[in-house]
Amino acid sequence: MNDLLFFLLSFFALFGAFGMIVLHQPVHSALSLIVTLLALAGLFALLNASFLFAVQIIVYAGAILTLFIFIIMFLNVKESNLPKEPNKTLYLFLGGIVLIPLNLLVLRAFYAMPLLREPLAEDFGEIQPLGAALFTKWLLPFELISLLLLVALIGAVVFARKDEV
Amino acid sequence: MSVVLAWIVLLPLCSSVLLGAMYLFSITKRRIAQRYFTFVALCSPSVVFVLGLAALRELMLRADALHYHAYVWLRIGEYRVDMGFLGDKLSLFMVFFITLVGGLIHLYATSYMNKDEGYGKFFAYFHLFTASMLLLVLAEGPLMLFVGWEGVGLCSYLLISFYYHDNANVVAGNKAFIVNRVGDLGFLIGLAMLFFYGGTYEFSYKTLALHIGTIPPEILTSIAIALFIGAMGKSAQIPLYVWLPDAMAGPTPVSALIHAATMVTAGVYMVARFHFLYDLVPHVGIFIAYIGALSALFAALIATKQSDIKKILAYSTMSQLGYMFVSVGLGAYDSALFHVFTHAFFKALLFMGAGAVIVALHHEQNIFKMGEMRRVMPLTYVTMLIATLAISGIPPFAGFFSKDEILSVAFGSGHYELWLIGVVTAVLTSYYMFRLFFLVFEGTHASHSQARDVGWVMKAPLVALALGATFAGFLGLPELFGGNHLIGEWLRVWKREAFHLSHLVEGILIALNVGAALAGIAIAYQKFRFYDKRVAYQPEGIVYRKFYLDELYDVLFVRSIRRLSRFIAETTDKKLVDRVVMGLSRGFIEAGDRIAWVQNASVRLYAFIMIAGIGAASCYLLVVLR
Amino acid sequence: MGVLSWIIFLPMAVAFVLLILPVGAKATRNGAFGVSLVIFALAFYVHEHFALSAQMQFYEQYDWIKSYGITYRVGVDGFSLIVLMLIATLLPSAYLLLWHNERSKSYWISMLFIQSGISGTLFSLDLFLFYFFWEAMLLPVFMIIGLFGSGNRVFSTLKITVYTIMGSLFMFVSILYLGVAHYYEFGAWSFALSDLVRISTLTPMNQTFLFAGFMIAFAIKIPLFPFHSWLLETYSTSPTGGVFLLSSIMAKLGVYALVRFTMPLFPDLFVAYARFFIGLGIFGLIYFGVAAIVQDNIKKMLAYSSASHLGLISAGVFSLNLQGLTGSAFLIVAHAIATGGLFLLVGVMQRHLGIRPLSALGGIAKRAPWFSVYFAVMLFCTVGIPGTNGFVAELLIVLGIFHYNPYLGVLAALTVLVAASYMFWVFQKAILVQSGNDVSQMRDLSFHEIVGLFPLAFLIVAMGVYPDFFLAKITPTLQYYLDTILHVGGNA
Amino acid sequence: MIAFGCVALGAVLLMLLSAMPKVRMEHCSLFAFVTLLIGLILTLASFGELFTFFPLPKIFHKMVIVDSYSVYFDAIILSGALVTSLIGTHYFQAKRHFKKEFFSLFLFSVSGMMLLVHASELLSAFIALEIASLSLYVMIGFQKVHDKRVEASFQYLVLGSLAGIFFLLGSAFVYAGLGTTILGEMGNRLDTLMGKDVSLVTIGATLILATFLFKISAFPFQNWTIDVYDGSSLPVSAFMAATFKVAIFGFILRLMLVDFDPIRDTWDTLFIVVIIATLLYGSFLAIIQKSLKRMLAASSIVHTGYLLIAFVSIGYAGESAASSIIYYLVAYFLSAMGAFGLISYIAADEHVRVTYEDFRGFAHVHPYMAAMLSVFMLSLAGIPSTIGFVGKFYIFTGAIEAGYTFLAVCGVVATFVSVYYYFKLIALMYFYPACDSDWKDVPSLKGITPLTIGLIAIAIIWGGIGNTFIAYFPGVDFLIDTARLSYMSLFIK
Amino acid sequence: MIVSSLFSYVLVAMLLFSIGLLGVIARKNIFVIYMSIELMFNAINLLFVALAQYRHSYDGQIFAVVIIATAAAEAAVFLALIVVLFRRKKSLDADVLRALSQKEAA
Repeated sequence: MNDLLFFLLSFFALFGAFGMIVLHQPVHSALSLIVTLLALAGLFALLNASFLFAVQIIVYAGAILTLFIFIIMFLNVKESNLPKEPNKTLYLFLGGIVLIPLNLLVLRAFYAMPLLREPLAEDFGEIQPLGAALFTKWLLPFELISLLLLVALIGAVVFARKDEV
Repeated sequence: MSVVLAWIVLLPLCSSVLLGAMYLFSITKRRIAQRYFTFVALCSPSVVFVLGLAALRELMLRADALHYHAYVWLRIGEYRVDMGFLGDKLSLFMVFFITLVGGLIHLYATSYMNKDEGYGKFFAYFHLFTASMLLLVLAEGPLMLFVGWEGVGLCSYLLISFYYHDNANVVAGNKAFIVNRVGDLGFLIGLAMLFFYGGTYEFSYKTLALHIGTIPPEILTSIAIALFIGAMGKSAQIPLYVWLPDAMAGPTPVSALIHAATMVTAGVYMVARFHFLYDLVPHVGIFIAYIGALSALFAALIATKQSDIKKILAYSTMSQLGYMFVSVGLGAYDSALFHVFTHAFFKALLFMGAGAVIVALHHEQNIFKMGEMRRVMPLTYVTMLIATLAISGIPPFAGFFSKDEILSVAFGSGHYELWLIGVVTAVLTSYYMFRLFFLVFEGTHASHSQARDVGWVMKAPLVALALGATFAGFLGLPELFGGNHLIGEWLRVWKREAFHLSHLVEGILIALNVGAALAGIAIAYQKFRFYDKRVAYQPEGIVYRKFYLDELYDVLFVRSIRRLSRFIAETTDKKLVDRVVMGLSRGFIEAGDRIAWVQNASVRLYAFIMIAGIGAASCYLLVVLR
Repeated sequence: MGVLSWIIFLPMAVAFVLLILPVGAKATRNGAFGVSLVIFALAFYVHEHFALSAQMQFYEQYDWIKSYGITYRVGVDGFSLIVLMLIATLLPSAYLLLWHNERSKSYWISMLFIQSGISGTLFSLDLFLFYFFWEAMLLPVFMIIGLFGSGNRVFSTLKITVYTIMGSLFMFVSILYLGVAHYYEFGAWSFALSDLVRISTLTPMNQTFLFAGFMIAFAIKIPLFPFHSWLLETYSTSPTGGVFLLSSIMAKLGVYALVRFTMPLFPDLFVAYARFFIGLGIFGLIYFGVAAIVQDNIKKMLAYSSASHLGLISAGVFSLNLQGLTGSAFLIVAHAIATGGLFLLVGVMQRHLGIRPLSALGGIAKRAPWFSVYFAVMLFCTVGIPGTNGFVAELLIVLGIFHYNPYLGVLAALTVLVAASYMFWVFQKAILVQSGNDVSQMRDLSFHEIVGLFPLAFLIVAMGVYPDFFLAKITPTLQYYLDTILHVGGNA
Repeated sequence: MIAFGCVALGAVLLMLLSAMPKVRMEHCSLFAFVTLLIGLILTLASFGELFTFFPLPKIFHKMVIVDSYSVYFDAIILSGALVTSLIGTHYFQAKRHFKKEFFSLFLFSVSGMMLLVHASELLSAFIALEIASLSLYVMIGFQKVHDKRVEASFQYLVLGSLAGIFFLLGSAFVYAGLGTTILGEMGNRLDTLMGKDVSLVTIGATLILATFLFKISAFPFQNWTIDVYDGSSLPVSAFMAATFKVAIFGFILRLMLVDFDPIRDTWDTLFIVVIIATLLYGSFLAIIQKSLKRMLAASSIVHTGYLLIAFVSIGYAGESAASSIIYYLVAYFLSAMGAFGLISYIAADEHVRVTYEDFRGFAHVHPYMAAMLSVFMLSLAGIPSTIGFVGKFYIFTGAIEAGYTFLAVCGVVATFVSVYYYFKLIALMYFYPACDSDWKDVPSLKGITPLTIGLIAIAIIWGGIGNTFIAYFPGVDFLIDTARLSYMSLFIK
Repeated sequence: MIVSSLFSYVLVAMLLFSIGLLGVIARKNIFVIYMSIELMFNAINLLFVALAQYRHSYDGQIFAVVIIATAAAEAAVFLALIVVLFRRKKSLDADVLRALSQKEAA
């Protein structure tokens, strides 16, 4: 059952990703990206990371991608604004070749890793212990995120604001 | 007392410096009257002459040679070179006639150079020359001799190009200097070899003579030849003679002093000086003798066709020097020096007479434009006649005895071909000398009215020298006339097998010589005695062109070297060496321009490069990790 | 602060002061001249108190960069002494000759800096310090050539700078390598010459590379044969002062450093490659000499001639015997004086007549007798006429090389021809013969020019007539080099 | 760490201040300056002592560390920022485009860099990196009026986040391999793992190194440098050139020296290739530039090459190489800061591209500025009597000590190529007559900026010849010794 | 049991990651470039979460959380920048941004 789910989800994820990079219209690629993200949420669930499952759906599929599409619409991009990409496939091919060694390397490395046998603890993936870890051990990064977001905020303001100069 | 040797050298040096300073002062600041120059110019040589005599007397009184050691010139490790002077018979003999003839020429020059703007400079150079010449002959070791040797070369350069505003003179000067330098190169190499193979604590003739035996013979040969190359340069022997005729561009006193009496005989002196060396390598001596003989013949041949009075004399000098080398080559140093002695007199006399004529004719040097000078300048006529007879070897004039002695040596040594050459040369000599004489003083229809005789200041030295040219020979009467080679005996510091010729043979030889000379005179007489001056003389033929040797030298050395130089400067340096350097840098910059296209601000390209880099790294890791 | 440090730092300090003070060019020049006189006095003091031995004297040492054992240590021995005397004598004369030339303040400031750099290079016994001065010396020269040069000066300035720095950077690597080797062998950092010579761990391979590193630097500075292509442009474009410095001081420092550092650091290689370098030097002697014959630009001609002489000097250095070494030391002085004087005279000529090819000169002797007399003296020294120090030096070198190898000696003897062949020609063309060119603007030397050149002329003659007097203090040092450092007997 | 807190707090405060209308820009810059100054003082308080500790272990759980090493880097970064703000003042006032927020971003990025130096855990390091870079992206693109600015910002953003992603991927692999991301522990676990398969860790570390190479603009990742430096306004480029590299080195050195020490020699070959390529590429591009900014950017690539030489020789001559890196960072920071600062001071209007040609005859109009600029050029070229020379001396010595003589030679070759393009500027400034009209609008030497630049020039000279003659005054030795000290503090257990 | 095997997840993650990279280098469209970057973030998330399960520790998941936040932060800046660029250039083509190329500078 899990296997089937895994196959389906990962198929959707890859399919969506592929569509994202081949489709011409940004809107279409954004939509196919959503497919991927949802599929990934499913995979998170399979890996019993319930919190992330929620976050993925809410933040990514919900917030960020919506923001994308909103921006695209807001800019009302016409066909004329879109770049002509005649030899896209060639680039894809080249990139693929360049990427092979890295993947080989990584996969070979992981293949050597032992499969885990003993079962997981019952409550693994509950939100509560996650929160506990987040606010004890990982407090600093969590706080730093706030700084980061602050910077992003200012940046967005600076860029979006109209110059009066 | 032997400090006098140092003064003999030092005095002319000081006076030359003094004259030079006076000259510079007079041309830059305020004029100094000519008489002051004259005073200095005549004082110092006369004093030097007296000093020379004093030294000679000193030498007579004592047994061994005079030595004076001034200071250590150079000290390298355990080698030491002294600034020292040696006054033995040979050197003082040289000093004697150098100062004598030199002094007379100084006197002559005061009037010859009269009113010349470079008067002071001339005598400065003259004295510098005298100093170097005296250093040359008085030096205690070869190194100091070399100093003087190069010094006289320099002075001859300065004096030849005395009238430097005219290009030809300077060119002649350069030629003289450079050709001499070629000789000096040989001399220097010889010195270096001598230094290391006969290397002694102090580098002087005395010690060298002691150690000379330790040098292996083949080295000795090369040393002897190398040194002789130097002599070739100085004494204008084949093949390094080319500078001498051009050297006549200098004022006549210069030719008289340097290129007739003193400097050119330095080579002979040097060989005599190194007799201890040359005695050990007779085959080199033979070589020298042949070079001498050939030079004598060759020069005499050329002289027969020349028209410039001084050039003729120059060639005759060369051929007389050839005689001398024949005899030194055969080891008869004393007869050679005897000839040097006599030659100094009559050749100086010839030059000065010629100078007088030239002055009288307002610097006309072409003998075919002269003639009938007998009437204009009778005294000069007489003295010139004496000199001409002397050089042609007519008894009882000086040249006869010395030349005859050399010829008899050549005969006695068994080298008959040398003797033959000598005789032939004698014929030619008397021929061209009398050709010159008749053309200048006799002839008909000479077309010059404004010629006037020269002053007494110029004539006095002529007379003095004429006396010398007449009687100097009696210092070396051959045994036939019950003579005793005075000079020979006196100078015979070295052992040599005396060629004992029977009086009969000697008489025959003398007769032959005189006959040869007379024959030459006879030909000249009937050809030129009544030469009509209106007939223009158009020279032609290979002999007149000096066998085209000057041109040959020009092509061989001068042009080829200039071509090589241009090749180096323009091709090798610019196109090869520099191009490599600049090419590298330019190539680097161009390569930079080539690869700059990568920098095209395309995010995707940059990303691609990054990922490609990571891919490459992964490949590397794929290999490295197990 | 010993006398040597004074000699090094006084000009620098004065330069800074003058730089800051709002004084004009004239005051600066007078200041520079005064400093040079003071330096001469100090140098003379050194010479007087110099004990007759091969040891380093007036030795000073301070820590500089402790963490790498870099020290400031200076000293003189006989060889540096003679070079010191040379420089101390040359510079005042040069200043007198350049008196009118440059109206600019920065010119004299640079001159002062250069004087400091020269002395530093001369005295330093720590390789780091040496490199420091060696490079720093370059900047003022760069300035002088670039600012006051003529023609395509910027290009040639950049060229010589990059070229020289290239060489010295290779030397830099060698120095560092030696320092590291010392660190590995003795466990302590040091760049002092006296320490580095004790290194024994270098493989012959490495030694050869390091040797090459040093040699390239010096060969470029000197310059030896293949590394000379900066020479012509630089000499022909740079101003009189620049040429003077390059030809008669920098180049000599190259030879000096060759002896001071390369010889003790790599004695075996020094001996092993002696033949090669003698050959190179003699080749340069002939090559440059021949090339000089057809030069129409008098500066280029002199450039070639000085390159040719430097070939002879370096050949003499490598001749591995006392004659050769002494001769080289002597020729360093002689040639520095003569070429320096010639360049200065040419500078005077150019000041009056502007920059002209040889073919446009002639008949100067008539207008300027003093000029011609000095020119002749310098020229005779260059040609090596007896009675000038040039003769003594060339004689010694020829003897030395002859001692090393007779055939090479014969080649080296060609020097008596080479120089004469072009020098007399240029004398004839430029000075003597009246060739109808208008040289009416030519003036004779002014008073202080005459005064300035007099010491040079005097030295030329004095050293030619009584060389032993001048060699007395240097011979022990050279003997020491040969016996103790190179382990080749002094002579015989 | 207190300094970091101070700076971060200052940044937040400044952000709030800048919202107030009555606060003018001068105030903001002053505020930033004061904040940095306080931070620097706090840092220098503990400068030069040997210590190490984890602040508030209960709360931060060894995610940050404070030791002499990080303090040393703090000092460099803070002084760099300080100098930037000083030499920037004139520029910012001349250019009205700069808003008050700029300074808060500036402070943010400084705090990010400091945090990066202190971070002892990969994730925190990543966030610190992101803070620093994100604020830099914005600072670069701050003046939207220029295409160049925005495009530079965009380029840097895309490539930078790409690099960040590699960092994440790398740390993921490391985590997979080791199960922890805390620096000390990683080292220990790696030691236990030695002999077993550590390929995952190696791959991860390689990817992290890739990020590092990107940030210091080494070979395959260098292209952005020239464009971004060219595109960003001069003080920002100065800031980037001077401080960002320092911060990155601060982190990566710690990582390499403490944790990945056992597997470091895996990369030697890679590094040698990277170094040579970097030197070549930098020299090639620097020598053809006409614009000074681009030249400086390209030459900064070359300087990265030198730094990498020292970096690779750490393995065999650890102490001297590491300290030489630190020293060279200081040297380069001073020289580049001076050069950029002076040019920013000169370039009155930035529509004129600051090219070599613009400087023709500059020395005759503004001798002092020309002198300063020459000093900076000489120091960059590594001519003796400048700090750049001593820096190169240390680096090459370290390389030779480690047995990489070959690399030292490469560095030397690059150096004398660099002599050409640095001296070209000096030649142009001095050897040509002044073309009168050009430099009329150059401000005269007044105000804080020229003073700072002059001080930098003096510091450069002092760093080149400074020695122990003068007691109690920091000279060359002082810098190198403290560098050694900070290096040692890494290994206190 | 494929599912619980780490390898399969890594495989998927790496594939997603590669596709993201391809998007960056192969597409001119700024939007797609950015989406590819997001995609890569997600791939890494997947990796971390898988690792978390593999290691029985929450660290991985927390990494994922942090990464999501970071991605969001970048998204803000990036989108703002895209808006600016589009306003100026009226195009989404990444290749029209050539103001900084060497050709421009030279």
